[in-house]
Amino acid sequence: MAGALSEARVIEFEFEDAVAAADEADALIVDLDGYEGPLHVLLELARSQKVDLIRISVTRLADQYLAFVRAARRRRFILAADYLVMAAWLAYLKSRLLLPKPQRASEDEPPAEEVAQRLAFRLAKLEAVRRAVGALNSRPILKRDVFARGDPEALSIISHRRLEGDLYGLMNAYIAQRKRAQPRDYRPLTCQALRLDDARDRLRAMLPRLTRWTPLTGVAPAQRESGPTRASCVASTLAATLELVREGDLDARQLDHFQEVYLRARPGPPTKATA
Amino acid sequence: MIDPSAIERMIEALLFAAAEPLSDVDLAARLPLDADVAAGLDALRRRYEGRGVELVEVARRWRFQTATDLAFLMTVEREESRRLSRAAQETLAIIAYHQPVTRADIEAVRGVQASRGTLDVLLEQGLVRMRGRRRSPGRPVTYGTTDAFLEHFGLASLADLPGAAEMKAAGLLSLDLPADFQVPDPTLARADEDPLDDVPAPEFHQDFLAGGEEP
Amino acid sequence: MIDPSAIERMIEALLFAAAEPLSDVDLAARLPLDADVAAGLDALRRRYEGRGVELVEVARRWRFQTATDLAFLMTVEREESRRLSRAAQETLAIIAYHQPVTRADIEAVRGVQASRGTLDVLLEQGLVRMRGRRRSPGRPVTYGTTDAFLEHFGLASLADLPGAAEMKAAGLLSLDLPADFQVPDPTLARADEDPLDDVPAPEFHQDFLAGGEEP
Repeated sequence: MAGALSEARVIEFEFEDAVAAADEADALIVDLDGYEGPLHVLLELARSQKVDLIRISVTRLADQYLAFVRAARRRRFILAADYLVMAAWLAYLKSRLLLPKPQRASEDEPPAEEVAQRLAFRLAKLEAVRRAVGALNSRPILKRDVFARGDPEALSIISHRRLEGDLYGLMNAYIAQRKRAQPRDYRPLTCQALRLDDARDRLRAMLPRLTRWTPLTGVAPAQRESGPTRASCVASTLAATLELVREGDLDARQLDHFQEVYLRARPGPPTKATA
Repeated sequence: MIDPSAIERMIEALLFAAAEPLSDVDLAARLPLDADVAAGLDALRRRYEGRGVELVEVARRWRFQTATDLAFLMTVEREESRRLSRAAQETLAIIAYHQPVTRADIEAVRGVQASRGTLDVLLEQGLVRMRGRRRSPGRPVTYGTTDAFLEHFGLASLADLPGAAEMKAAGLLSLDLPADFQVPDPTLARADEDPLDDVPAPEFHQDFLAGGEEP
Repeated sequence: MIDPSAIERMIEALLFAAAEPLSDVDLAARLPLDADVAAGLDALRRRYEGRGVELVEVARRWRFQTATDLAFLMTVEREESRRLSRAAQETLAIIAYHQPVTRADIEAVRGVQASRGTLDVLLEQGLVRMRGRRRSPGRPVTYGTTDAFLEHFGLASLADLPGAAEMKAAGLLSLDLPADFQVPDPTLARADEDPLDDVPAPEFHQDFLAGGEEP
């Protein structure tokens, strides 16, 4: 995929196209929330070509899409991975469409034109679905456009409709009970971490005793039967150490990676920093 | 001035869709400002005179109601509801997935005593049948689903009963279920069941009558 | 022979009083034996044409409903709560026009994984149901629309889906087939689906081997 992207950079697209595409991309990103995935964005871009979707220029569509991705990047808009995968794929497809045809057709890859055609067809299908949504929504919808009898007299005159395979109801009934049957002894997790505030208060209280270099592991509280784990004690104490160092009450040193950290109170009156 | 027949149409639609009878004031509030409500109501009343549905005034409110001479059509023989009660639906679901199950099994999953009615209703509707007897003390009767059950739910076979994967797909398996949660496969018959046929018929009836709810 | 206008009156009364649409069969069951239901319905439909209330066919059943152009009056009765998300609407459209479809089919058309809250919302609202299983590896569950779907959108049958003919002609209803490939008709069961109501025909195995749709 990375190779495909670098290939794409080699190919430049026409300037006007680029400007138009960038404007369009900016507009798209503004309401990206309304789009569900790369295919929906592609469809929106393809529509702007104002031709039958089956006849769109896929190379131009690729340019439009890459401009969209660049615009997103420029605006520091985080695109989901599938948008980037689509970008890489389109860049690759475009390069295959533009580069001279290899002498021998590749065996494991269908011709680029066919792939492009298939993409166009997929977009046409998605467009058809969109139109179908529109067509359905313009139907006279019950309780929106048309209304049935508000006060039926005979609730018992009901249709002999065969109960439609209400498997959903059956599944629902099953799961509802299995859930009930699951043991329900919910135990809230006791806080397993040494709170940073506590660690800092504790360390500050220990300052008078830290007159010489003392290893962090010796300063951190030992693990008890219950309560925070040893790792949390050490981590929180280290964090507290760094804060006190910043406040000028403590010195800390470490000779090498993974070596013990030593702490020592800085000589002089404590600054009495308040949180 | 609006066409009086347009107002008549509007009143017709409003009265039809309203959940309760509407007064002149109610109607006027929902009609164009200069609508002649009284004239519209009168035209409508005359239009429906002698039809299967008539416009009547009750306590200064208007409503459509079926002609009194057709009341005999409305007295519907109490049709047996085809919808299963919640308890029946739940019991049916357990039998479907866990079959063959005994009454005690059902109660264990449901966490409540099976009321005599629910299982009987399912048996009566032919959705559930007695399948055999568990090879365990007391040799309790086991239950399973019928062909009518498959038909009712549009299943070709028990193998088509949606499993855990479909339940998950349908959004039914929430995260608070344990990781090892399983939905049994009803096509895998348990080995500890005797066919019901082995049991002499007379005993069967006795057992059935005696077979109380006690596990 | 009973006076046809008497039958018309009775049908009028029944449909007005009923809580939900009634089929020809439902009506016939409540009418005198020799009643010509179809003629009565036709006369009634013509009588109400252009009125504030109209007779329409939905899901092969009949109901009175208010005229579409009077929707603006129904501020009290309108229900806005059932608005579906865009994803759910697209999913519903795919299921309606392409049915029977599997979840994978839906995802292929939309190019995104079906998220929680689309298919299950449709199932819960009863617009969509599980129809059967595709005869392909894994036997995935197929989905289709319900009568409630037809009633919601005021469609007499699936054949009345708007624009379906044009989409079909353009090959857009095919599931991953070339444009010139023969496309399925949603009113007919797909050849590679086990009809839920039928026992698989003896040709089942042949069908299974021949009817591959994967390219």
